Amino acid sequence: MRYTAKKLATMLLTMVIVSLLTFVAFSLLSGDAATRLLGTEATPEKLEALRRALGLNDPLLVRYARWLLGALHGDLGVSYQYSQSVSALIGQRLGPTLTLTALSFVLILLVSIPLGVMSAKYAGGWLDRTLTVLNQVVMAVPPFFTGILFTYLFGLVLHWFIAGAFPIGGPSHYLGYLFFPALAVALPRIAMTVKLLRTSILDEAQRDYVRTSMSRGRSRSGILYRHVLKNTLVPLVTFLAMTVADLLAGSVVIEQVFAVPGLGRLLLSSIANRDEPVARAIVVLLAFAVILCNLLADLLARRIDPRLTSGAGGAA
Amino acid sequence: MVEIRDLHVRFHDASREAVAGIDLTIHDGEIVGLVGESGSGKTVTAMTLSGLIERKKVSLSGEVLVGGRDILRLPRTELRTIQGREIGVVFQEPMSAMDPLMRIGAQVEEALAVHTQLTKEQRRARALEVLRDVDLPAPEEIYRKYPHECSGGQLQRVMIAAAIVTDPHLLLLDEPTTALDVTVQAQILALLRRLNQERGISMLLISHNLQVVRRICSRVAVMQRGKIVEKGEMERVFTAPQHPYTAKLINAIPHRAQR
Amino acid sequence: MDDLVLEVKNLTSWYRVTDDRGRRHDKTVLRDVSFTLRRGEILGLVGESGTGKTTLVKNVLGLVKTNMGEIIHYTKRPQMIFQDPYSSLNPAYTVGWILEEPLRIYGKYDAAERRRRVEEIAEKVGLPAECLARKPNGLSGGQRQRVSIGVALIQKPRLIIADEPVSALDVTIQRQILELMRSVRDELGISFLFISHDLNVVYQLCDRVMVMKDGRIVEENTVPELFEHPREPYTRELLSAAD
Amino acid sequence: MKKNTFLRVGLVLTALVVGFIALGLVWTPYAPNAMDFSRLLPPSLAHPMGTDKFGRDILSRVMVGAGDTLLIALGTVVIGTVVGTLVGALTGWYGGWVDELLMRLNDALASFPSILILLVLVSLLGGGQEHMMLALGIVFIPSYARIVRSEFARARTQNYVRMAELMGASTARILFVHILPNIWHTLLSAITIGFNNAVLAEAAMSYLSIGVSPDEASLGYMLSESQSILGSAPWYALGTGLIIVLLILGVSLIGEGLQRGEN
Repeated sequence: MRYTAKKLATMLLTMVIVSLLTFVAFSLLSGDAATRLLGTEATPEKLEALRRALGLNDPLLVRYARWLLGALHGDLGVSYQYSQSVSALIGQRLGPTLTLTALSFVLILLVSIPLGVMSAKYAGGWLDRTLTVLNQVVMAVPPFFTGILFTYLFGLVLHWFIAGAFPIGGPSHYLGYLFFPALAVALPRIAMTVKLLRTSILDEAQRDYVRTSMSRGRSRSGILYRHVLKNTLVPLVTFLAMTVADLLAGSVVIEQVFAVPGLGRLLLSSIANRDEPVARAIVVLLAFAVILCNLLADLLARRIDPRLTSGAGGAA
Repeated sequence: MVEIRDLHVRFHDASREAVAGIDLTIHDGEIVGLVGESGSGKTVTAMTLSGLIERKKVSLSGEVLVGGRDILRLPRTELRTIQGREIGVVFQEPMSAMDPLMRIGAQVEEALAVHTQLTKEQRRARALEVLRDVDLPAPEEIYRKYPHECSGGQLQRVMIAAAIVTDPHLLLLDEPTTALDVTVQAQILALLRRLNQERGISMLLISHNLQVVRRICSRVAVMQRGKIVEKGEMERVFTAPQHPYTAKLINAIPHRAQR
Repeated sequence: MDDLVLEVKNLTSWYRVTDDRGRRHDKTVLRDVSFTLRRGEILGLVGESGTGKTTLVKNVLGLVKTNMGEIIHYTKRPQMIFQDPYSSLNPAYTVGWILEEPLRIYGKYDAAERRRRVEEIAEKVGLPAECLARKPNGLSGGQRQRVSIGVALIQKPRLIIADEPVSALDVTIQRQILELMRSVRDELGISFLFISHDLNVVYQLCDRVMVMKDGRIVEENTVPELFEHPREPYTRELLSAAD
Repeated sequence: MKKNTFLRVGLVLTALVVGFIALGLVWTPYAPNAMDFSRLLPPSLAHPMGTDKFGRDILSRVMVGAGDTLLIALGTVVIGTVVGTLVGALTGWYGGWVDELLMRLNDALASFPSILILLVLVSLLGGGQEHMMLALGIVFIPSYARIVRSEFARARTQNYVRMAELMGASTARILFVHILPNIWHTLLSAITIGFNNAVLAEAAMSYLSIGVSPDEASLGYMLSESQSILGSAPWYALGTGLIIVLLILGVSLIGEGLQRGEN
């Protein structure tokens, strides 16, 4: 338990550092928020009054502390662009992005784990050879290009969905629409995961304990499922956690291709319009999601591999 | 009784035969030593005897009779009924020969899980019993531990326990003490001798170290470049070697006599 | 004191360990180790793995900061031979290049002179000429140890520290390497600190021997004396186990 | 490298694509921005990739665009490799608090999806190819330096390095004469991955038309242009996208070939 507590502490510290970095970066970015809000014709006195009201003249660290405190209470400030509370704005757009990322992640798990295990089990077989080539090609295709291809093929030619018409309503409405963007983002990661799983299974299969189990009469697939797979879990879990960061990055772009009203598009528009509070909040939120996933993966890895928790960190 | 008759083993990518026609018999209850330097073919012989050699990569001829059945020609499924039930194997590096993510108890019980219909509790009881037989203090504790939580000596005892848990006819030991400290080596060899006397398990001890073989084997075979160059009673071979290579092996051991 | 090569006084070494409850404490590895090594002498150091032999070597060679105690070298640039013949030679270069590297670094000789010295050393350590053009992974374990000895000798050291140099080799090859080391001592008067867990090997090669247990020298004596009349119980136990 | 098909195919493919792009730097069938053709012509001998809605020859535009993409990606890799190798080698060799600090910084950066950092950096630095190269370089350095660091740290424990030290070799000599030849395979394949990530990231950024001015249009920007006429001129999108895929595929095959060649 002590270990988890220490890990939580480092996570919180990283979160503070990350949010501070973001806060500083965006404060440089947005220039003078007052002129943005009141337009260039506004008189200097009005601008100064607004700056004082919004507390823009306070030193950076004070503003950061005030923002952090507000954030802890769910108040992320007000958007310059939409003059709505940031948290409300994010709340509306959280659904599509979360669903999109979750759908991609599920696709990765469902497709790459069986394929990875099969291509390792029948290494050198026809499946393995085709997958090796396919992996290389799929990894070379940028997700947004896949998105355009899907839009053309399944949207314009086969009319399976109307490109650009995002269904209104809750996740149940737009889940179907999100299938193709999710697949576009997931494809390269599926290829990477299959490749990783295949290599780590084949590496583990060389290890001495496989030979020991064979000497006890265990069949090859018995050894694969009882011994080898578990030993490949740790590298797999760590890799999947890193993939979450890629998925979030991918969704920012793919939302543009499929006109999905998610956090990604909001982020792009808020950066373009120098809407600091919104942009800053989204970046911090996405970064926190990634940090959380890494922590989860880390704890899961420790549960799987007891060697990782021993004090001396005696990983073999 | 285990009998090897004119065994030839050649790896497809190799120029010469790894095993070039050997004959060896291990009578019930006997401990036979197989000595030779690296590349002599002693490990290939062990791998063939325990059915762990990859049949795709080698061409085999001759016979290896275990309980009257020639394991070279048995289909894979039938071979598996022998592995772990009639032949137990102990390898050189105990730490790497164990699954790092599986508790020791489960690994000791594996042969039982494969070959018997015993319930979980019966398997556990049997495992604890055999852990006690190999002089491990507090078997219940060791049962729950993971391999990295034990010393090399303890793990080698666990490996021996896991190999004899199904009362096999033959225990095959491939350099069992090489990775251990001198004092621990002596204890493991004493344990093997006791298990042989108490349970009558016949053993094939493979080693590059003639002194280790000399401590517990009744008969010994010396291998050089795939052939058995000398075979016989342990003391006779050690004191009056007939083949020059055996003599060379013996006087290569830094004896107290010469300085 | 004139023919002293190395002197170690009250060497004590420890390192910080954090146990799984996060508490830090110091684990002592060497306890008040003192010994001297004379010119042309082969001093054996015997003890089970984990008693601090490697830490002692690292301290003597200055590869690690000495915690407490004194190490006095009376000669320049001691050399070392490692146990694992496979990792002690740079796999990316040929044996000739590896043997020539110390001379290149020394910088005094031109290419021809370096070439001549490399061939001379290769011949002295019993390496066939065609090995020079090969890379280390093309050599046997025994040949690799000969290269390691060659690399050490070409720098004309007065002291060579051999950390289990033969334990990874077969018995017949072991004997040849030990004979090579003794002939190097006889001809060039080089001193050896010879580390091993194998008493038989020590018996055959060393003049004096120290027995180490849990980081402490429990007994030190000439080899014949120690093997005939061991005083410490631990030494007796080691002798009976190896017999 | 016996029958290392991956490497051979990769080299051939990359040579073809880079050759095509290099040609574009010196010669294009027509002036890329000249609008003197009829609009949305299908692919023909005169216009292998047809024309866009302004009547510009798509092939010429793609050739020039690909040049920008390649230039930016190469610039990124050069910055990243030089800085990354130095930083990785030193932290890997010396370790200690420098190493610790870099690792923490690396973890902090790793928690940002690279696109977010790029968005922020490009907005701060402003558009233009040089700034894009710098931003991509900065994002590339941590992951590459981490690989270099672990390679050097692992090599440092090898006995042949101890022997080099005992020979009196200087640190620089040990790092770059003794260790580097043993690990350049891994570094080179990490560089190919870095190159591909740079191409992908640059394409995504310019697709979102961030930090890109229309006359310096790289392939990503043209892809977003092609999307607007996807119905009537799909060959614009397909052609442009294909060039990117072939470039990345070629380079990743080289990386894979190197990785396989080594172990």
